[in-house]
Amino acid sequence: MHVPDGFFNAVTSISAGAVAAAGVAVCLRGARRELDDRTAPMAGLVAAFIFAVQMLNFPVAAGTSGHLLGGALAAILVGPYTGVLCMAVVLLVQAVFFADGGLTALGVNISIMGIVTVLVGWGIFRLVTRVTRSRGGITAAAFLAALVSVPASALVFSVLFAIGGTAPIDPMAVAAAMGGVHVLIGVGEGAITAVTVGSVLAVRPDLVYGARGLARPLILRGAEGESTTVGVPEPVVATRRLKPFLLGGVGVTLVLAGLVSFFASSSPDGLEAVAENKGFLGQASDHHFGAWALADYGEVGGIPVGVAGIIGVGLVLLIAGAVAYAARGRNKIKV
Amino acid sequence: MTSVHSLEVKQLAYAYPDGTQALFGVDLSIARGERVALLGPNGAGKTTLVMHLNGILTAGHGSVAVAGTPVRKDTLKEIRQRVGLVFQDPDDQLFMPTVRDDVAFGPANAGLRGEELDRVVKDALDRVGMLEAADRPPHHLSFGQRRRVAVATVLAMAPEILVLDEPSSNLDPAARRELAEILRSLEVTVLMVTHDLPYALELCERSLILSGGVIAADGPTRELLADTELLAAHRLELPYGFAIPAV
Amino acid sequence: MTSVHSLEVKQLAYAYPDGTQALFGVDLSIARGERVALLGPNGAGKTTLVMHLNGILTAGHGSVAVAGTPVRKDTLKEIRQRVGLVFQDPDDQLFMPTVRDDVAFGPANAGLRGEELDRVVKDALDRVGMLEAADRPPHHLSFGQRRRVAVATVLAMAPEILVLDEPSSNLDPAARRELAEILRSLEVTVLMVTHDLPYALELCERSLILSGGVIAADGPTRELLADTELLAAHRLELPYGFAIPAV
Amino acid sequence: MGAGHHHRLYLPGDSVVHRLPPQCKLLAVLAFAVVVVATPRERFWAFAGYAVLLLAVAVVARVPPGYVARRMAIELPFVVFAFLIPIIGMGERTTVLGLSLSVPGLWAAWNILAKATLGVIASVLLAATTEPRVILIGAQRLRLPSLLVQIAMFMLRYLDVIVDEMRRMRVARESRGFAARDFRQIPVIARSAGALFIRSYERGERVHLAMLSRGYSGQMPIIQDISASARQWSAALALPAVALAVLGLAL
Ligand SMILES: Nc1ncnc2c1ncn2[C@@H]1O[C@H](COP(=O)(O)OP(=O)(O)OP(=O)(O)O)[C@@H](O)[C@H]1O
Ligand SMILES: Nc1ncnc2c1ncn2[C@@H]1O[C@H](COP(=O)(O)OP(=O)(O)OP(=O)(O)O)[C@@H](O)[C@H]1O
Ligand SMILES: [Mg+2]
Ligand SMILES: [Mg+2]
Repeated sequence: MHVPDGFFNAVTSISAGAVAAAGVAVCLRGARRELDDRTAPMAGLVAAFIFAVQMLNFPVAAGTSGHLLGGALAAILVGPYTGVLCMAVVLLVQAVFFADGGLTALGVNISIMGIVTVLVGWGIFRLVTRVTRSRGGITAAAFLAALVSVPASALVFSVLFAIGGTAPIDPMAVAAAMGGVHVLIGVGEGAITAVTVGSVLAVRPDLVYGARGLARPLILRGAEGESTTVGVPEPVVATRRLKPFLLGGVGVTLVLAGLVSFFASSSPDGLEAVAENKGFLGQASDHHFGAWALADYGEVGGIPVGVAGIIGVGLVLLIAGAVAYAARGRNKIKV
Repeated sequence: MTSVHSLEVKQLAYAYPDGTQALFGVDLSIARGERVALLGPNGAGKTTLVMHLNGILTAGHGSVAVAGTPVRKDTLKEIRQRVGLVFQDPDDQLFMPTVRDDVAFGPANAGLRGEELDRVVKDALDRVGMLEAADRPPHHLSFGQRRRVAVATVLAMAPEILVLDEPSSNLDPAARRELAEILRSLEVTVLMVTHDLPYALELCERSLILSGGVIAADGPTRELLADTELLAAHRLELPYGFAIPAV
Repeated sequence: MTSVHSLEVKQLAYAYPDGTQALFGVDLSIARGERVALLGPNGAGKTTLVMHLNGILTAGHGSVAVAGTPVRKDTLKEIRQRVGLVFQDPDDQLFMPTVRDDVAFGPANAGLRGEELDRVVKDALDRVGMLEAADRPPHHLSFGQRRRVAVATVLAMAPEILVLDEPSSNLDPAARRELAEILRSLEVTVLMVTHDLPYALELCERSLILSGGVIAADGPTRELLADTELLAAHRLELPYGFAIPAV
Repeated sequence: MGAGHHHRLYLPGDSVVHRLPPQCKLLAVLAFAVVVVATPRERFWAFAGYAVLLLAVAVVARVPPGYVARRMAIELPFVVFAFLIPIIGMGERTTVLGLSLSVPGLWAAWNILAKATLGVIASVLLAATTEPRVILIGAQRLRLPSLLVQIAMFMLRYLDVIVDEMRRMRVARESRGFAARDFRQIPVIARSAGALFIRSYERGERVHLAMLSRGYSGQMPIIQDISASARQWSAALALPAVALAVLGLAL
């Protein structure tokens, strides 16, 4: 599903780039609180694991095969914010090092395969685990979350394709084909995710972000062999992060929908504003997302590029600011 | 300063995340400049104890202090600069793409750069006899070579307190002796976990026996090793053909 | 059958994919039922040699034969059933989710099932004193415990030829002796890589010294260990406090 | 798999291209991709010009054509898709060799194939002439958020760990008489896949602890620093600049 260069038109690519940049920016803030100084190593490890299992193709139906997307798995293991970062890094590495997925399509890829799968997967996981928190319940939740996350991602792809695809194919046909295959892939994804989460849960429950906080009391032995029991200091458990995350998610989705449909009507072909592009590029590199943003805004092809870019960046800043503000407020109350 | 112990552990208890409790209230203190051996059967909790000394594991109960500073989240940086830890498994210790980078990692984090960094790295590698391997990837070395590089990574940081988890295992006999010479030449506090009782006797005046997650004995190495009954109770024994040499 | 050697290696040379050549023409043969120690400095090529004996590495030049059968792609299955290999790093050996599964893996592949499989697994774990850990994940054991389980996985396969790469390292002294007793009680051919010269003397009549990728000496252990000059030339030496016991 | 993979990505060499600082090359490739994607699809000559440009870079960097061709296999699924577009596409139709094809579909197929192929080749050349670790240092200099760079660094590092663990487990299985022949062995593989995750995770954790105990505090120390001179910048940016000129001519 890695979208190459030239697959979507400029506006879609730019808008998706803006969404991806916004999502990643929000998650960069959130992730630090999820895993503290373990963030980078643990996220790196999960990213590597997802990368490795993404290379295992499993047969789905006549002639097609699918592979793990991994968004739900990442979210459950390291939390949603870090999960998005993992996926973004996997896609970035694939695009730059392996030429898998176009550089100018990075925004689309991160939005579809990273943000959407993590959002949907984590949302469903939290909903199910709210009902049951047993080990079986968590495994089942992992299965469901992964199962649904794949067709959801395919659906968003189809919508994007209908709006900004460069190939003249009936959008409904695309949706039907993508949906059918991806429900099957979802089953595979669900099974692998559930087995992995289940086995981690069995021996290292503390590693499953979605299932934290169960420790037994300790025993002390004296010189005469007598023993006393002492309590364990309460671990700092991170819970109830759902709300800001969902808020962020809703915001991101709104931008995606809004931006894309707003510009969908204007013709995306032709290059008429090189100067404008240049101005825009210069502006973007001063911007604190740096090259990241640059990569996402890469596809510069339509008249509205400058406008789209500025609106995009403005929205990104707005969302990032709002979420950061909300998060900071929560932190103050907690600490 | 004499009253401050280099290492002080009080009532330390710890359980692994899967529920296995490994330490059940350990008490020990080591004075500045002492060389102490930590003996005990497999699974006694030696590695678990050692991992607490620079805050890799966090005490479930009890406390650990290094040179008077308690091991806590906010003191970790300082603690880790003082305590150098050689892991039991060298694969856990080496992570950079080349041996040189790996040895340079610690000093570079401490702010060394350029020629001085080079000199420190060379010196450490030379001490363990691995200078020619400087540009090879660590995971392409033999096991014993990896252990030597692991020791070098810690020597390069010039810590005040050196904690070694079975440093002599997998070393060839000459390297084993050379390591003993290095340790003797350094004026630092040493805590060495080992199953090699003659090595403990050779290097350390004092020994501790950890067994079942608690300290079972503490005294001069020579006396502990002479107490056959005590040793046998904790699965320790002198090897065939070895006799405690007269002083 | 008496003329067929248990292990026969001829002119074996090998270079790792990164270009490091580790073996430069090794010749050795071991008779059925012999117990032989393989000594040598770090990086001599001992592990590399041992990996050829059950076809994990494939000879770059020369040949390896086990009980008369050459080690080749089509004979690998048979070879691996005859040769049991205990790796230097127990993490290389253990891969299943529980200790029991891990020990059962080999015999189950050989076709054992049900009660018999159970008995074999229990027996092997009991021998190394790890029966209580049967249901724990191997990677959650202490290093020495993992080494013991690694030995058990091989014992459970009842191989004709046992190849051990530094089996005594990281074992507590009692376990070290128990392993010696196990090896003595088995009537199999044993090739044991070790840096523990007293252990070699205790267990093996004959020793080989591998150094720089070639066999540098081959003879009765007692004689080799008495030759201080030979030992010193290959970074070997008897430990402090150890004297070769009179027979 | 992966590690072998990413080691083979890089072809050691000492060409001008190899020596350019990574941040210059990254930006050049990115800008080049932008120009390519922005080119209207009917400007055939422009695309030919881009291809010649990439060929020139490959020659200067001494990257063999066979290598590039092999790495382009990544594009295959989309090539198949591109060939399908004219068949299932909508709109005005034309007949080629007895097949009824959609005209907009043909245009779309050409558009995707040309742009995707050029993008892939550019990325392949970048990866072939720059070590992965160095690319990341370059990305960091381009102010990609450092947390992302670090995650990527650890990812590369742990890929080795995971692949190594996979290899260890395979050797261990095989030396105890296991041979994966058919689907009946899948449960064994699946069970060890579960164990693989925990093993790699825990080894990664221990490695991380080792880093902490040597003073790691969330930032990789910069042991070698790479800065770019104005000349190097202009050398690297020549690629997109010439591409832009080609585009100008084609318009
Ligand atoms: N990661 C882990 N998870 C769960 N339990 C563990 C883990 N590591 C060790 N243990 C258990 O904790 C106890 C103490 O282990 P530790 O590694 O400290 O022993 P040790 O004294 O170092 O032994 P050895 O001499 O074999 O190295 C053992 O029972 C061991 O099985
Ligand atoms: N995977 C590898 N890739 C490249 N070179 C290797 C690899 N493994 C080992 N070597 C090199 O091959 C040589 C022999 O290594 P080997 O592991 O056989 O030594 P050894 O005798 O077992 O040493 P030790 O006593 O330290 O275990 C060494 O120089 C080592 O650096
Ligand atoms: Mg230990
Ligand atoms: Mg070896």
